[in-house]
Amino acid sequence: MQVEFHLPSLGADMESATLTEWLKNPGERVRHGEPLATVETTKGLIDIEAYDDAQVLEHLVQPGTKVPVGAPLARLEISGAPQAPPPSVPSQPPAAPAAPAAAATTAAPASSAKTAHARISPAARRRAHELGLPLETFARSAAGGIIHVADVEKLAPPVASAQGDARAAMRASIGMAMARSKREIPHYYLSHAVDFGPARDWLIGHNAPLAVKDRLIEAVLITKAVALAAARIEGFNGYFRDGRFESASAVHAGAAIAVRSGGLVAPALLDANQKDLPTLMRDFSALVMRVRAGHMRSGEFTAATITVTSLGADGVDVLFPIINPPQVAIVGAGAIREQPWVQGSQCVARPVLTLSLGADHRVTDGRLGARFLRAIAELLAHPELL
Amino acid sequence: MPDPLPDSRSAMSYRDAVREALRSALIADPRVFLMGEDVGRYGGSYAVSKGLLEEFGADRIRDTPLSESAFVGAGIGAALGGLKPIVEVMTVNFSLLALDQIMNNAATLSHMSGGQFNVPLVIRLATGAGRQLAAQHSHSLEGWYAHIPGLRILTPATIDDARFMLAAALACPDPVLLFEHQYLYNMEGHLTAGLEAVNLHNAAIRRAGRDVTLIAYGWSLHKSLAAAEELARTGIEAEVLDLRTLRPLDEQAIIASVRRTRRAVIVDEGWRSGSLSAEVTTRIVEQAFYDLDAPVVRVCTAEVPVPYAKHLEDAALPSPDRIVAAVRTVLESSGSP
Amino acid sequence: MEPKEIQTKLLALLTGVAPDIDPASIEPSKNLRDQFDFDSMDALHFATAVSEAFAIDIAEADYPRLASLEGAQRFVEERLAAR
Amino acid sequence: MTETVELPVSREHGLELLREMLRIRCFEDRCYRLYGETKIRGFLHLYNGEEAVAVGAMRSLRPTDAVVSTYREHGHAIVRGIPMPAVMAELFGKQTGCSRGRGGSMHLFDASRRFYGGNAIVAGGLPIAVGLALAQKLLRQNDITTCFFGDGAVAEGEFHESLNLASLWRLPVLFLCENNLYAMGTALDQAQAETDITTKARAYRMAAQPVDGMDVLAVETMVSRAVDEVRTGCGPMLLELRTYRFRAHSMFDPQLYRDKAEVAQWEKKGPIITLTKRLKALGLMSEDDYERCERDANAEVDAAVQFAEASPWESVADLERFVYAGPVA
Repeated sequence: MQVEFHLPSLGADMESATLTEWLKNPGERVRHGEPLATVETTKGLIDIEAYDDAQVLEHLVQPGTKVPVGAPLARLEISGAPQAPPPSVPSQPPAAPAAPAAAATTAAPASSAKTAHARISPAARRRAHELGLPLETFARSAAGGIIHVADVEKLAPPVASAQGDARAAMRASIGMAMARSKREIPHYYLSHAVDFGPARDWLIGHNAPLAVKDRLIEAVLITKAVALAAARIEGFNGYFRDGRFESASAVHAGAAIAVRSGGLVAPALLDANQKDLPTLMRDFSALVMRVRAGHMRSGEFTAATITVTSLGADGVDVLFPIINPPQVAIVGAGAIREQPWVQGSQCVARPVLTLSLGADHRVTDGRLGARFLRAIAELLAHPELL
Repeated sequence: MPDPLPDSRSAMSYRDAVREALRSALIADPRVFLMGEDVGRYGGSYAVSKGLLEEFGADRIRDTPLSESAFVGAGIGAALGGLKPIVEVMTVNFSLLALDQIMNNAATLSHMSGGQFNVPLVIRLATGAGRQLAAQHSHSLEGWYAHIPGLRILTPATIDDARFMLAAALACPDPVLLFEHQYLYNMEGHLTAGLEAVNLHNAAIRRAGRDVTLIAYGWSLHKSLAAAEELARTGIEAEVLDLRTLRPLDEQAIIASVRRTRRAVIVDEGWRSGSLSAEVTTRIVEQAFYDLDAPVVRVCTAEVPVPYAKHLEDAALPSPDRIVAAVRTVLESSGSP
Repeated sequence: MEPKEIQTKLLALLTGVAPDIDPASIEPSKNLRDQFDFDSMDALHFATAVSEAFAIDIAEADYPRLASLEGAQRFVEERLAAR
Repeated sequence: MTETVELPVSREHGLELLREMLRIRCFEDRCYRLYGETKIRGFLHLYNGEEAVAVGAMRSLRPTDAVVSTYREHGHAIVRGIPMPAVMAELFGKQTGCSRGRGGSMHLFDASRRFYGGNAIVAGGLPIAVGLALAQKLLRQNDITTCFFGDGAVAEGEFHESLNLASLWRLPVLFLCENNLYAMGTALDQAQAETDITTKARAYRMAAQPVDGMDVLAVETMVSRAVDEVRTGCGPMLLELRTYRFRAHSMFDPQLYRDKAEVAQWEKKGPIITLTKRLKALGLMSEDDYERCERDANAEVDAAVQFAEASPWESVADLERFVYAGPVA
């Protein structure tokens, strides 16, 4: 029976060796246990021995060449019954799953018995002091959660300083939230191209008889589709807090609105999945007006259970947005642009919208994410159902 | 006829309490025997085992040659062989010569053999400084041993614990190290009326308080109690927690107390770096971070080989004054209590 | 209505819809979207305001005519003239 | 050295000794191969050449006697009766190993056979053996403790402390020194001022004898006499079994410290060749007998490897099990 003779591992830390000399040439016989070749290792010359009585057929490696452990060195003809051939797949212990918390890492402090004080990090306590915010303001809104510096700064009163300072403060606070999100949330991203034609045609038809003030915009259709899909498919609507996902029954869709003084805010359109399009449009319109006027209601900030963001007509094809913690998903809507689209055997021009999803891999995975995006696309394909 | 146990409720020294513990253990179980340097004819380097050789004979009170590795290893072997040995290592300083047997055999055999061989062995060691014995005879290494999985580490600091911890240790199927601080042997006190046994799992609040938690063991416990009295005169009520067991640490007791007082001062005769107090501090930060009003403060031995001269040794070791000063810093950095 | 009057009216309508824009910084000929992140909701609000202020109907197809102040000016002048 | 008078042997007894030595030899050769294929990892110290010591010594012990070994322990473990599958599974790190995959080659344990394991610390086992014998004496059990160790251990403090304590307290310990002439890379005469190890034991008033460690019959005879004597309670004894290891100290050792000629010379008088030549000369066995014994040995090793391959890994959830035998918190 013909077999390949491989370079054996002679030590736990040996990766390779250089063949220095063949002790048996093609045609010669070798007995089980007899040296077949000499190799040079980090520790010096070592003879490697044949496992079975055999005849050397062919040298596969010439003296002087360095080969890794396991590399074939020669072909042998085994005489007589060989020892039990080793199974080909070396069975290694399964990759140790994350060691149970009991071992090396100590469990994150479970939310201990309700302590008199809200759980406020010392850094947050000092920042609140600097911003002149009494600690009580946090005690209520942080029931069970932990107050970090970012939470304090988010609710900082509008500072009357020059617009430059406000812009810097806003940018800094958004920056901190995004940094924390990137650090703590294991994002995965998916995108999906959609023929926006049907929705657009429906919208033109719907708006045609209406006065300008009653007309709908594309963003409202997309937001409603996302909200309906979020209500239908588990895992994209809610919060991830204290190590676990809390699904939210209501769907409050955060609508991303560019703030002229810099940055983006995403206040919530409450119960976006239940409202009809005109009502949703009115809410959306009022929300933008409040953002433009600069007096937003803090409640609207923290209510969103999922966020929809887009850069509008002059944006780009696909966004890869960052989740607003503690939410677990964010849907991006790219610029809708005429692009080639295969229909049957023809290639036609269609207004293509690319949807993208950033989601928390602690809660869902690519398979679920794909179902979610396809559900949104399906809804947009039948705008009359929105 | 051995004379009857003295009336256990009359005043006794810590040394008397340990001797009574040994006597009752030897009487209770024929498998129990004591082995160590000068434990027999000499009566024990701290006179703890005086009289036991005459009462129990040379088979069960065995003087050994100065071969720490061999007789500690023999203690392990005898425990594996079905006996209940109590090995006395004269002081923790000499235990360094038996560390290989304690770490690589006693602590490891049960796990490494897949649970086939447990080692029901008790090792008693005198520990600590304070008698001007200089660097080589004044070590406090409880923290080292508390690092090793497989060992249980106990520090009896009161007459009750000196009297009753040994029996509980002997009943334990795993190796137990009992550290008796040498300074305490002469301490006098009373056994608690009616007390027949103690457990090995819990720390004990020796003095209740609301403003700060003093966490200590061994001789440091008594220094902390003295500091607490002094603080009480200035209106500060310190809670004093006696750890009693260093492995496993009674985390619940530590965290519960710190949650109440919001401040912690740890008194540890070891050197600060990598000490037991460092471990206790980490557990507090891991589990009571949001309950702290000030960082944890530690009072440890200065990081020097313990000097011979008394004034230098006193300056190096934890003291009531240094504990009081530590409490003041903890209170200042967190506003009035 | 005089062109000057239309211009001041349009400026007032624009700042009404986007109070966070500094009127002095508006370049009449430049696209509002490029100058101020003017999104589709802002555009709709502006179109609504113009339609109501000048009582003219604006079809969706005409929104691009309102992309800049100058464009809006010309569009309004045309519609008023056609009336 | 023992007189070389021919010791009597029957066919049946001779073949039994040969079978046991071949079981060890085939097991160790397979381990060499399995290590090359990365199935066995860590340190591996093979016993080729010293089979006569394990086979000769272990036969005289009772099941209730205690045995303490070293890290070159496969031969001791197998001949003491630990099933080959359990030993091989241990080398694979599997849960069915005789130490649940936690000890590996240097830490094989079996409580039911009072096999108190190998020890990776040179001479680390000697104090343990003294303690086991102390318990046997105090509990008046009619058992002894046999302690295997190499010539390297003779340089350790624990060797001297243990021999003195055992002799001082007249404990039933049989110290078996497998002198294979090398402590890893250091020849005996590079490590010992006095290379006759038996003289060291006599310094502690302990009877001691050298034995030809390559002659399984000599080992069997001398050890059984020593076992009977120690069992009478006269105190400990030491036998210096002069033997030789044919393979490297451990897997990654280019053996710079000895030349191939010396190894070849010792291989000519190896334990298996010596016994086979003798039995053939006495007409007590044929080449067929040899091949059958070797075939049976290899079959047993094959089965052990299959068992190890098929065995499960221990669950990580059990990582901390057995650190303590009793409840902790």
